[in-house]
Amino acid sequence: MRMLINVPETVVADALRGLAAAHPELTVDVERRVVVRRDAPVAGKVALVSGGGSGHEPLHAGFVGPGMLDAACPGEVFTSPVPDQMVRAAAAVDSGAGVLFVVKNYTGDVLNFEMAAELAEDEGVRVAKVLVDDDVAVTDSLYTAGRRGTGATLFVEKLAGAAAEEGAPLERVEAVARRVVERSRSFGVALSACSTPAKGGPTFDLPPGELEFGVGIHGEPGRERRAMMTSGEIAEAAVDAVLDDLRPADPVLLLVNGMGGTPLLELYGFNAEVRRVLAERRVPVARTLVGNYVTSLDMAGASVTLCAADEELLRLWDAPVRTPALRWGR
Amino acid sequence: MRMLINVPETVVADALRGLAAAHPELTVDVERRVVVRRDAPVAGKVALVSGGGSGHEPLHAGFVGPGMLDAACPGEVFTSPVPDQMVRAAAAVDSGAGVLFVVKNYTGDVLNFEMAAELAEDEGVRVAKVLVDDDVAVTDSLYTAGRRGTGATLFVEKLAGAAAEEGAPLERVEAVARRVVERSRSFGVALSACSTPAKGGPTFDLPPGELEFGVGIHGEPGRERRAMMTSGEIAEAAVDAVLDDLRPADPVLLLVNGMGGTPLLELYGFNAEVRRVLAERRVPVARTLVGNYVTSLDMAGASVTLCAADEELLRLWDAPVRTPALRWGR
Amino acid sequence: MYDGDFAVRWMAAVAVAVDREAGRLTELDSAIGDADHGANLRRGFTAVAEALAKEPPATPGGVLAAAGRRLISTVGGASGPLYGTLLRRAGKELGEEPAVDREGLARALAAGVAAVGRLGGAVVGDKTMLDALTPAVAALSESFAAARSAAEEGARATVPLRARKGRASYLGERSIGHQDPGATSSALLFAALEEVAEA
Amino acid sequence: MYDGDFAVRWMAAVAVAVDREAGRLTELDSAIGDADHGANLRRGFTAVAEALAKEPPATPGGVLAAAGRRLISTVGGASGPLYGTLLRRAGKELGEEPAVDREGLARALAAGVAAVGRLGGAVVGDKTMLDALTPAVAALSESFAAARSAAEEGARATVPLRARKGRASYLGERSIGHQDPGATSSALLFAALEEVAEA
Ligand SMILES: Nc1ncnc2c1ncn2[C@@H]1O[C@H](COP(=O)(O)OP(=O)(O)O)[C@@H](O)[C@H]1O
Ligand SMILES: Nc1ncnc2c1ncn2[C@@H]1O[C@H](COP(=O)(O)OP(=O)(O)O)[C@@H](O)[C@H]1O
Ligand SMILES: [Mg+2]
Ligand SMILES: [Mg+2]
Ligand SMILES: [Mg+2]
Ligand SMILES: [Mg+2]
Repeated sequence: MRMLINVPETVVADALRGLAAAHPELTVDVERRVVVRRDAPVAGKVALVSGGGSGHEPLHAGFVGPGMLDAACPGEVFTSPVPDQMVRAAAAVDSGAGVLFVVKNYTGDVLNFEMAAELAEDEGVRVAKVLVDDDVAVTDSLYTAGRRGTGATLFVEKLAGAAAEEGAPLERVEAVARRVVERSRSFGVALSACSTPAKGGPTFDLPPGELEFGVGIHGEPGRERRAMMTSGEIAEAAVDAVLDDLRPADPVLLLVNGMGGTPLLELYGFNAEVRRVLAERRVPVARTLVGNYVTSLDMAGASVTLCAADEELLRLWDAPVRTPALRWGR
Repeated sequence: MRMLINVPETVVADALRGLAAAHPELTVDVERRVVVRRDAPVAGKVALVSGGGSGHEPLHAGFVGPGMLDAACPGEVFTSPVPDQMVRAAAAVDSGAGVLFVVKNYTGDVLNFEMAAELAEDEGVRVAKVLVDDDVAVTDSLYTAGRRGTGATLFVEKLAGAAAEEGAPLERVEAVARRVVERSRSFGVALSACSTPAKGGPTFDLPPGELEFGVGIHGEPGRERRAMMTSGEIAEAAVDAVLDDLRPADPVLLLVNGMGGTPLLELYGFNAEVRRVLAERRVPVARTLVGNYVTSLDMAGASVTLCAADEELLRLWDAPVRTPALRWGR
Repeated sequence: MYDGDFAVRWMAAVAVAVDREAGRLTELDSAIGDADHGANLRRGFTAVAEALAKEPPATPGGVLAAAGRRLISTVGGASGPLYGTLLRRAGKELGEEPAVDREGLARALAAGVAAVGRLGGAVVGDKTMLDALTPAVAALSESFAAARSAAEEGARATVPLRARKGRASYLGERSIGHQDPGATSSALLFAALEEVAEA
Repeated sequence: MYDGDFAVRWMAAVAVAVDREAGRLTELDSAIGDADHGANLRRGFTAVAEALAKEPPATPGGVLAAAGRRLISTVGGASGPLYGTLLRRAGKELGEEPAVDREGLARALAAGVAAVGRLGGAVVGDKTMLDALTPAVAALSESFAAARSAAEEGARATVPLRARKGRASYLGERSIGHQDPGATSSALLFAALEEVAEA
């Protein structure tokens, strides 16, 4: 497998060096793997800390900055970070107003963030946690580790981040985050496997003419394999899977997310089909974001995330954000 | 080949529908393939029009908006647009202050924009043209169609766009664009071929353990094939190829550009190496942009573009921009 | 003598040939270009055939000029303006004549080829469509068959050449050993011409 | 009786085994997970072996607790906290004793396994490391060899199971037919233990 890397062992450290070089507005501790907005801790502000395995860029480090995360903890590729990182991040960003951990629902992330929360609280930091579990592909969640956290993470980080930036106290910020989780659902497909540096090649073989249906963002196979579908058919299946679980009473925020290897040209075309289907299902769309935001290295494929946005969430969405990967408003 | 498309024939139209749905701040004529900033023509402002084959997204349509392009004309995949599109775009954005065509140096783009300029002038629009030719991989340009236009296109569109937004007259805007071209050079490598919808598969075969050295952005093979190199070695080769041609007296703008299929994780790691090499060569970096901006569908690989930025260019770089793909400042 | 209807049938035959050979043209373009030449010409000549079927101009000059304009506004790429100019210029050269003989057609196409040379700045030997077009129009004063085989011969002769114009020139030495897609499609133009003339 | 030095050698043997088998573990994880289990444990046990080589605690309890802490702060993923808790809990259970017999080791590890169950919420049959760990600690009161073979048997027995915990559970039916990577690495732990004990 050909990758633009030095050696598999240093990919995360190399990326953090490159992130630091490109973004002077971030403080990057390459050694300890913590990315912090430069002006942290912001007096009186609740801080948001997230993290997870690397390989999903720009998530999470690309979302550090005013209006979104205060710190991110990147783990090894597809491996949740260790508690030490989160404790250090919490200490670096806590102004005394408390810290919200945004955790994607994977066993590894959950366990490591839990340990970190205990340790941080021992050090006197008030910690709240929100678990993101939006992936409707995982249906029988009683018999699994629960629904996975995928695209909705972006919504949680943006909306709770905006609430924190407005000065909301920890309980409010946590409540916003929870509301976003409750109101968000995702579904994804993969048209190819991704290649991890550790494995040095594709994480699974996909026979020609097939696709993986209902995938996560870790290069794992999907819930089922299906015969290749058109963009329009995939949009129908994905939107309907989401709407089966989420009957939005409000206009939605729509994220049409690329897994990394699908060209933007195709992603925009897919957005057209998703919008067509949503219109047919009479779901009004308030805001749309199209791009590679929650990726799975070079996996080809896409996911659809909807968040039923009440007026407050819409206002928080439109609030200014200033991070490497998401940026608007003042 | 698995692609997230309906049929190859409609990929560009589908993408434009999706672009329109995601970006109400753009006016998208899907039928005629012209993307215009909604508030065009802006009274008294020189207008920038660019365009080229599709498959390089976000270039150019993703750069339409205040502070950058007034209109973009997307052609078929890897096929320059036709003169009708450019004439229509010019008519839509000309406020009377004139129009600058930003043209990448490919035979097709050059010929079609030339025809368009004649036709637009016949209709009373003042047209200036700037040819972007930054790719140093094309060395013996006397015996070729000249150097290709690649990453520097982003610099030209941003910097000339900022000059136009400030109210500079056509001659000034054109002069800025020319200065950027003179001061910008690029070099790229590919770690995989891309797959075009028309071909339905990779545009060339790359044996394992090799890379294409000195590639453009159209899925064509490079100048030579080399044994696979590390990220650090590629950075050295690319930076040195650029510095052979461009001896920057000023701090540079640096674009570390992904070709589409290389994960952001790798791209940031590559940026670390590029910065290391630039530091070793004593070239100070004023600003850095890392991401997939001038792509070649799903090609894996990256390019390095440097622009020697004098004070005016630096000021224009920092000026506000508000487009789908590039956005900062007010 | 060849009239407007003949020119329409020529263009229709080119559309059929290009459609049939689109895969091969794209394959050739994928080796030393960007894998779109087949799709480009198919799009263009389909549009030409449709337009001519709907509103066929009366004269051969009118037909070729209309075909050229249509190519320019539907193809894009390098081949759009170049083939467009070839036909538009040839059409203008033929003027309002209701019909033309083979000699006249050869002269008009020669003017078109010269315009292609001026527009693209290429000369014979640069591994472009000119390598097929130039010998073909020269041979056309002899016969349709001679033109066709000269074009095919010219296309084949591009294989050992190093490209100096167009996208293939970026490949330098690596362009050697591949047949130029534009020269190949030019040969289709003259094969279609012979076919329609002999029919 | 097994002392601190014995525990250090055990952990070093695990590090060697995990390093040797990393490819296989990753391969198994790639079938029903995210292809990192080998790299995860290699990173973790390399760090453990290094730390213990530098500053070896005097007691077996101290060694296991230190190893567990080191795993927690270097591995990440699901296996980091789980294996970390296994060893940390077992180490705490052993307390300050300078040496311990096989029975005592079995009791301490049983406490560790129970803690893993509480932390991860899995039970035997969920296709996790518990499927190897649980029978192995039970058999350890018999002999090191029995523990090793029970672990290996337990790991093999995960093949026909449908995963209900961890990442493999997302695959539902598709997790059937693959051996669980965590159960496989657990078997390496007990193979290393037997190896060091018999040496
Ligand atoms: N300057 C030129 N003069 C004449 N013919 C050219 C020139 N540049 C390119 N061509 C022809 O155009 C062909 C390529 O056409 P096409 O693939 O449709 O356009 P593009 O190169 O823009 O993708 C080449 O094979 C060559 O024959
Ligand atoms: N809830 C759990 N309880 C016990 N063991 C678990 C649990 N979840 C996962 N595991 C074990 O962890 C192994 C995966 O470890 P690893 O690949 O290192 O972490 P991750 O799944 O985070 O990538 C699985 O094979 C399984 O044995
Ligand atoms: Mg993992
Ligand atoms: Mg082309
Ligand atoms: Mg071409
Ligand atoms: Mg794993």
